[in-house]
Parts: sequence; C-alpha cells; structure tokens
Amino acid sequence: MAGYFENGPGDLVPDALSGFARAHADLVAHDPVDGFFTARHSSAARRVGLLSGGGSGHEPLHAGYVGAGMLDAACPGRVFASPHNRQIFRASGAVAGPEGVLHIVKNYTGDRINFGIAAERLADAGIACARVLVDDDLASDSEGVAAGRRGTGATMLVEKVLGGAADTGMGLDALAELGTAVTSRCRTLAAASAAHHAPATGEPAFGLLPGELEYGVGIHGERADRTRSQGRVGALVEDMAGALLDALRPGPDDPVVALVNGLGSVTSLELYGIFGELGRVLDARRVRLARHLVGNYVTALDMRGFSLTLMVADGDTLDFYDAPVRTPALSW
Amino acid sequence: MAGYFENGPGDLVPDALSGFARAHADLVAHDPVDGFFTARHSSAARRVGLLSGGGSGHEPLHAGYVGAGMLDAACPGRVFASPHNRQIFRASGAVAGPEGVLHIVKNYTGDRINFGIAAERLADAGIACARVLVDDDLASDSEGVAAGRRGTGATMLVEKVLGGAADTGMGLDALAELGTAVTSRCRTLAAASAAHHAPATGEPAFGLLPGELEYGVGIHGERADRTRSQGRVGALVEDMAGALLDALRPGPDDPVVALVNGLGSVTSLELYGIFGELGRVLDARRVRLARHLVGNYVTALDMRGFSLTLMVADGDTLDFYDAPVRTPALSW
Amino acid sequence: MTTDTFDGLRTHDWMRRFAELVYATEAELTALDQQAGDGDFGTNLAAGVSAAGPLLDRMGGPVGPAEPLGAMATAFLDEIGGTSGPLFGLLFQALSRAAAGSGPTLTTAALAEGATQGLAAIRRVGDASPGDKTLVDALTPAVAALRAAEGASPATALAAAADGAWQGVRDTASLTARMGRASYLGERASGIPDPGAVGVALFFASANGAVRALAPAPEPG
Amino acid sequence: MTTDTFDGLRTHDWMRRFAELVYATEAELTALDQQAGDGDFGTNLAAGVSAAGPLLDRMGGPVGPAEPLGAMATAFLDEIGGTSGPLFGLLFQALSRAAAGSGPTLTTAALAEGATQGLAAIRRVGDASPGDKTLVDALTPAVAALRAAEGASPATALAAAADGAWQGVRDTASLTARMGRASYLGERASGIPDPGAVGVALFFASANGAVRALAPAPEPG
Ligand SMILES: Nc1ncnc2c1ncn2[C@@H]1O[C@H](COP(=O)(O)OP(=O)(O)O)[C@@H](O)[C@H]1O
Ligand SMILES: Nc1ncnc2c1ncn2[C@@H]1O[C@H](COP(=O)(O)OP(=O)(O)O)[C@@H](O)[C@H]1O
Ligand SMILES: [Mg+2]
Ligand SMILES: [Mg+2]
Ligand SMILES: [Mg+2]
Ligand SMILES: [Mg+2]
Repeated sequence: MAGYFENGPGDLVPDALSGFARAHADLVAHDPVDGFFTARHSSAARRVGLLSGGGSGHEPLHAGYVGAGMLDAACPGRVFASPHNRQIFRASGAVAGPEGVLHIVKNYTGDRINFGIAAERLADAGIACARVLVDDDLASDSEGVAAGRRGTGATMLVEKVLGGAADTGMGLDALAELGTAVTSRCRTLAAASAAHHAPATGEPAFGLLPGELEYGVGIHGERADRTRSQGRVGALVEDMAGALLDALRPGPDDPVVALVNGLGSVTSLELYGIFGELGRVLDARRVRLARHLVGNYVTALDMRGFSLTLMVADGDTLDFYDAPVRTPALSW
Repeated sequence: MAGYFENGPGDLVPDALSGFARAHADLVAHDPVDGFFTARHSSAARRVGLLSGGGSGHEPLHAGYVGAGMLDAACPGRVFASPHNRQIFRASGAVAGPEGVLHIVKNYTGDRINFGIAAERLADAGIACARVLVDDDLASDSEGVAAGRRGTGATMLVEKVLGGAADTGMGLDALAELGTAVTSRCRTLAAASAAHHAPATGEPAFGLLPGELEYGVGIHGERADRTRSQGRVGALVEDMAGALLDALRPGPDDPVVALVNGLGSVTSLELYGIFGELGRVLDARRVRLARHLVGNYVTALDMRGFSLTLMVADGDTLDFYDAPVRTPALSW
Repeated sequence: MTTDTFDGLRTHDWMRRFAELVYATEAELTALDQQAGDGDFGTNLAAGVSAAGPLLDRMGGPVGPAEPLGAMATAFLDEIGGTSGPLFGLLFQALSRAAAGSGPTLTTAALAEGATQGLAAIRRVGDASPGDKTLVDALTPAVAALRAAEGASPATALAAAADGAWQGVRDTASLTARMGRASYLGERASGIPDPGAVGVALFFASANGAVRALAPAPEPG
Repeated sequence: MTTDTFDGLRTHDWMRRFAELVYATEAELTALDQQAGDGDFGTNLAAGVSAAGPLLDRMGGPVGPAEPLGAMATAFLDEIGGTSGPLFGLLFQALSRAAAGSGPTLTTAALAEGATQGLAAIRRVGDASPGDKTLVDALTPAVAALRAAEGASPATALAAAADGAWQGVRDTASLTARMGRASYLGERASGIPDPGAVGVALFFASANGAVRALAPAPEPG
C-alpha cells in the first residue's frame, strides 16, 4: 500500500494540471475549460501546429514537451485514458497554423478513436489536419495483436524531431510523412520488476514473485504477455537491445539515438547502469551511438521498470533532433 | 519485493558511475581510481574549487550538479555512506583553485568525519580548504539530536548559489561565509508514504500501514521520529509549509525560492499537485514566491515521499541562483 | 417495474438505474480491467454517467425517450475519453436518434434499429469484429435478441437483449483478445470476461429494474 | 585456541576470524541498522574487512602483531566511507601503533594503551560521549576491562574486553540515541541495540575463537 498524495479520489490529475500550469506559466498556457496546454513561444517560421495528447500518468509526456521547438499543444486525459474529442478539437483549433495541425497519436484504440472523431470535426470546420501514428513497441508486434504495435517511448523522440522540422517551415503533408518515416525507424522494449500502484486503490496493479520480471510491458501498467526471471541486468539489456537491433537493422554509418527511459520508480543509479550496458552492446555490434537520453521521459505512474528505445536517425533526423528546444521537461 | 536492476550485489553504484561518466562525458570527467567526478568546463573567473559529495542513492545529487556554474567536483560514496577521505582528498587536490577548495558538506556524522579527515590532509599538503555545513532539515531540529539538523534538500540550492557566487571570483572565506548564511535561511521538511527498497534485500526498508505517513524523514530511508495519518495532501502541505515559514519568518519583500522535491518514486502528477498546494499556502501568507523547482533533485533511492525546501533569497542570493548553469541535471 | 411502456420518464429512470449500477459495480469493473487491461474501465464508465447526471437533472418538463438517451450520448461523446467512453456514446446516440423517430414511447422496432446502428458505428470507429474480445461481443447478441423480439413489448425485448449480452460476456471469458489492451496480454487474459462487454450487459439489464451484482441474471422488471 | 600468546600469526588469525564473523553476521548487523539507522552498517563493515583481505593475504614472511592491525587500519581509513569505517580505522591504527612498540607479541599493556588511544581518537573525531548510543558505549567498558586486566594474559584480557563490550551493547538497547542516525528516531529506536557497538563487541570476541552468533556470550578460546 502506498497512498497517492492527493486531496481526494479524482483530484490527482486536475490538481496536477493546475500546479503544472502555475509552475511553468512562463512556457505554457492552460485552458481551464477544455484542459489543454498551449505553448507561449513558438518559432515564427512554423506553418503547422503540432499537437499531441493521451492519458495522464506518462509525465512528462505530453504537457512537459509543450514549448518552443517541440509541441504547440498537448491534451492530457484522465489517468491512462485518452483525452476526449472535444478537448482535442478545441486545442487543435487554438494552435492550427496556416497549413493546419498535425496530430501525433500513440497507437492505442482509445487515442485513435478520440483523435479520429476530433479530426472529423476539424475537417468539418475547414481546418486541415493530418496524423502521425506512433507505433514503436516491439512487444506488441505480433500476429495476435490486431490493434498493431503500441505507441510508447519513441513518442517523445518523434515529437522532438517533428518540432525541429516544423521550425524549418515544413508543410503539413511533409511533416506527416516525415513523422511516419521516423516512427518506422524507432523500436522500443520495456521490462518491469513491479507494477505501478493503482490510484483507485493504492495497491500494486499486479503482483510479481521475487526475481520475476514482466518482459514487454506497455506504459499503462498492463501486464506483459510473458514473465521471465530478472537475472543480471547486463543479460537483460543485451536481450532487449538485440531484439531492437534485429528489428531496425541500422547500417554501420547510421546515427542511432538511444532513449533509456524510467517508467516511474526505477532509480537513476539503475538507469545509468542500464545505459552503460546498452553502450557496451552497441559498441560490440559496431552501432554508431550518436545521441542519448537517460531519465524519466515517458512514464507509467510509479511502475518499477524501464524502456529502451532506439531510433535510426537517417537523413535530416539528427539535425531536427539537435535543433533548439525549450519546454518544461526538455531544453537545449 | 522489487529487485534492483543490477548485475550483482555491490555492482549498483560502480556500474551507475561508469554509465553516468559515459552519458555525460561532454560535461564531466570521471577518475576511475578514486571514483570522483570533475567538471570539464568552469568559469575562468573562479578562484576557488567547489566540491561536494556524500552517499549514493540521492541522485542527481551530487554528480548531476557537476559542471559550469555549479560544482567543480563531486565524490559519491557507497549507497547512503559517506565517501572516504582519500577520495575527497584527491578530488580536492584536482580542483583546488588559486584560493583553494570549498567543501559543501551535508550534516551527517559520516560526512563530517570523512570530510574532516580529508581537510586535515589538505592542510598538511598546503591546500587551503574551508567548509560549508548544510543543516536544513527542520525535523531534526530538536534538543534530543546532539548531531544537529540533518543536511537534505537545501544542499542543491546551496550548491547552485555558491556556484553563481564562485563565478564572480569570490574568495574562499567569503564563499564559506555566504554558504553558511544561505544555509541558515533554508529549511526543509519531508514526508513519505512508503520506504525505499533496501538494495541488499529488495524489500522495503520499513513497513507502514495503509494511510500512514512517516512525517519528518531524512534522505537515507531512515524512519521519521513520528508517524501520522496521510489525509488530504492540501492539509499536509499546509502543515509542512507552515512549519518552514515559522522557522524562517521571511519578510514580505524577501524573495523565496521553493523546491518541491521527489524522494524517488512519487509521481510527477503528485509533485505538481503539491506545488499547487504550496503556492496557495504562500499566497495566503503573502510570501513572495520568486523561483521554484519541481522534480527529483535530492532523492532517497525509490522512497515514496517528497520534501519541501524554502530558501529566503535575500541579498545577492537570487542573482547567484539565477546565474547560468550547465550540468547533467540542471541547466539554464 | 409494473409498466411495459418506455415513455420519457421510464427511459429517464432507466438511465438513472444504469448510473447507480455503474457506481455500485465500479470497483468490480475496474478489477476486471486490471486483470486484462489497464484498470480504469470502472472509472471511465462512472465518469460518463456522472457527466450525464447534471444533463439528466436539468431535463425539466415532459420529454420523450430520445432526450435521456441523448443526454447520455452528449456526455459520453463530449466529455469522456478512453476507449469505451466514445463507443458507449455512439450506442446512446444511435438509440436516441431512433427513439426520436418513434414518437412518445420507445418501440421494440426503434430499439432494434438504434442498437443495430450503434453497433455498426462502434465497429466502424473501433474496427473490432465479434470474437476479438471486446464489448462488440456483448452488443452483437443483444442486437440479435432485439431484432428477434419483433412484436414483443420493449421491456420483454430489453430483457432478451440483456440475456444475449450476458451470454456474450460469458463467451468473452474463453476468448483470446485481439483488440483493446487485453490483446497485449495474449493467452494470459483468457478466462477473464471483457469488462466493456459487462458494461453493455449492465446497460440492457438495468432497463427492467434493479440489478445488484455482476451476475448474468438480471432481475425481471 | 590453545595458546595465550598473540604473535603476528595469531593476530593475523584474529583479523581473519573477525572478517569471517562480519560476513556471517552482515545481514543481522544490517537489519539492526535498518531499525535504528539507514540499514548499511553490515555492508560498510563487510566492505572494510573485505578491503583488508588482500592486504592480509599479501603479508608474506614473518610479521609482528602490528602488521595485521595496520593492514586493517589502512583499509578502513583509506577505502571505507560512512561513519563507522574511519572510526574502526582509528581504533585499528591506535592498536597497531601500540603493538609496534611492544615487540614480537602483543602485551596486555599494549592492548590497553592502544584501545585507550583509539577510543580517545574516536571521541575526538566523532564527538560522541558514553550514553549517546554509539560504538563508544561498547568501546568504553572494553577499554576499562583491558586496563583492569593488568597482569593477566592478553587472551584473558581480550575475553574480559569482549564481556565488557557485550555489556555495553546491552546497555545501548535501553538508551535513546543522541548521535548518529538513530538520534533522528527519538524514542522510536529505544529497545534496539546499537549496531556499531555490536561491531566492537564482535571484534574483541573474535580474538579468542569462533563466535557463532550475535549473542553476548563469546566462546572462551
Ligand atoms: N477496438 C475496440 N472496439 C470496441 N471495443 C473495444 C475496442 N478496444 C477495446 N474495447 C472495449 O473497451 C473496453 C475498455 O475500455 P476502457 O478501459 O475505457 O479503455 P482503455 O483501454 O482505453 O483503458 C474493453 O473492455 C473493450 O470492451
Ligand atoms: N558520532 C559518533 N561517534 C561514534 N560512533 C558513531 C557516531 N555516530 C554513529 N556512530 C556509530 O556508527 C554506527 C553506524 O555506522 P554506519 O552504518 O557505517 O554509519 P552511517 O550512519 O553513516 O550509515 C552506529 O551504530 C554507531 O555505533
Ligand atoms: Mg485506459
Ligand atoms: Mg549510511
Ligand atoms: Mg481500461
Ligand atoms: Mg548506517
């Protein structure tokens, strides 16, 4: 039992959003009626508004990435539940550029449905809208999953790259195409040694025996399709990175961006240890590790696990990734 | 049970340090023999090297704050154990400026002893050395604690302010005096709803009943001197902030810096909710909230709790705080 | 329940009873979603009926059966995210539209037509087929029962729909999910009924009186 | 143990036995520190004896009793952080220095002198007094016992020191800590013996043979 620090059931997200709005009032504006965030500063060159959103509980995704060089708006839903279509529709209207608005959507049924309904309403209102569907999760890459691969850790990388591209004045269709191409060069795998605590009960969402690991979890605290023994982290990282590389097959000169991401309550000590192991695997396979991030970027409340994302940054991808950014959670 | 992701017992810290060294090789250099980190870039105006250190498990403290505008070196010890004196002695020698080296030490017996022995060795070697003892924890401010108040969350604020001051070319004695004065204007209180997992066993370091809270914990996962019921976070924050303000008594024009700090596995949603509550308390008491940070800055492995630190930033303190910084964990 | 006629008031009552049932079973629904999904279905459904509450309250004066159904549609479509929120909204919207065309009381034909359209919309938007272990597996037999009840009273038809839906719920337990979050679990979710399907069964079951538990046997009205 | 003489070899053995005892009780020591401190005392002490291991191994040829004690001092002072590491190092250093002055075998007088100097250094550096619930509460009666044993053999004197240390350990259980991490717990740590004090008792107890548990009754050598 680990009670959430909150005022009452249901207050967790709204109180967090208003605290976030005050904490980052210099960077983001909060619409109190429809509950979305918009960037206070954006490049004058931008012709397309970039919008993302999804369930809460993945912080800093998405609101933490609203700001110059990245998202123009983010729509946070309830914990692990997609935002509703009105929220997305209104936020899209607020940030659409002369060439419209691009939705960056994680591949989950709820998000697809709600963003889909909002897109219909935008078309109706004469606002051009395109979608990039992020589906990077290798664990759900299976015949049995008709819904397709889940969208997970790569989302923030895709948001960053598209932000850099949008700041060059790229148009709506080109951005959508770029986003889809970048996504296709990203894969993620995650593992957890303990579930998140369900906000409704304060209890772990599922139990694991000592030494057991959920291998292939998503970011909603759902169990994976299999359990394996935890073992040495070096062997675990080797398996995970090996599977990602087998799926992506980067060429020897392709720059690769790695995201070592905590899902909530893994310590920074562990994340850096994991990064060290990943570096060794990439070196041994002669993969060119061009950039990396280590920290909590796409979480699942307080799940005790981590994800590894690799992105093959071919073409202009690395330049867009390197472009300046100033948001509550990412700045360079 | 939540097993740490590690290769074997005792590997957690060394593997993390080597991963950290690789991840931030552009900002810090790692001494593999004595295990300390030094900054790759530092202001030419600096005449005194700034050094801190302490047990591991508090990441990003201290190595995360090594870099331009903040620390010149950090000495990480084993988990929750002070670094040994040789490590401190060697690191001090490596970064001492023309006016010597300033040790920023959290008030814990182990840290005092090891930094003390190192200081004797430095004196012996003819290197000027002074100490700022950080003792901000209000919960240990009691007649019964002969060791004095613990050093906790304020440490990173003091490190930032001294970094800004050192970059103006301030001398050793003036820096030590400033650090002591700034520390005396900082107080911290922390509460936790669940213990960290002990690395040795993977088990929680102590148990709490549902709805119970340890009130007044430190940053080593030790229990507090009392347990209270968790209740609404608004009431909790009001009690904590009230106690801090009663101790500090800022004047109506004094700028106050607030640090809302996660101890490890509290979610970002909760931290922003807590910040919102803190903002309301400060507004109601007409305290001038000049700056704030919300996130994991000084942790206790994966303890499920948070700390609130207030710093009354009188004199030049706010300017030093605002001065540019570029470290793995803090940049502006 | 003593009347077989679904006028505006009775339909309003139905929506209220559904809401109460959702509140009463919220924890159980969430527990189901915890085993097979992400543990928020109860919360999401409760948020929907709670958003509909004020709209239902505000409904002053004599209304037809289309209005309470329409209030539910508005609340679920406009205020509720997640997967199930808008899908339930589409069902309510189609039922409301069919009710509007059928006069001051609901007819069995209008219920059959509305549910058919609702199912079609849900399948268009959510892209699930029967057998994928979703609420479609409860709604499909419910629709079939409503259509087969041509000539019977709406209360009888809705009772048959509830029976069909509960049968669908039972079937989902043995299925391996292909859509929705449970699909990520593969075989591991088998044995667990689909929470969304249970929600559909609760909706039809509450038409005819109080239902006290997540048991597949509604009390007849 | 059949001999009463502490030459270099026997002293080397003593250090080895202490190390084994620390490894064997590491988990219990850590558990004590978990209740009253931050749960790392066992780990810290084990790290110390483990750092001393290679130095003791490397000690080729005939050595005096000062050398094994000096190896322990070097390891604890130079390699081990935390609170207890350097404090144990100061004790070993003082014992080694006194041993160096007393010739090829340890004398009771040298042990008493070394322990006295070690206690003084620990109190200078750590600033704790008897009654503060620290290892000082075990070392103080141990020193008194060594001094009182003037004329007795070193083995007998060390057995008396162990007895005194265990009595000190028992006393710490009823004390409220004023120094060290346990002081932050106030009354809550009372009833729990101080882990550092137990470490001191283990050190003296291991001089005279195998000690199998954290029990305050050492097997006489
Ligand atoms: N593609 C789909 N089509 C129809 N219903 C679906 C689909 N995917 C999931 N569902 C239904 O949604 C229910 C879960 O709803 P909810 O918990 O609100 O969604 P989420 O998965 O977003 O948390 C499932 O039990 C299932 O009945
Ligand atoms: N000021 C002090 N003087 C002497 N011994 C002390 C002092 N403070 C703590 N100790 C001893 O140190 C022991 C704890 O050691 P250790 O766990 O290594 O330290 P830490 O508190 O740094 O984790 C305590 O049990 C106590 O005996
Ligand atoms: Mg959900
Ligand atoms: Mg310690
Ligand atoms: Mg769900
Ligand atoms: Mg300790």
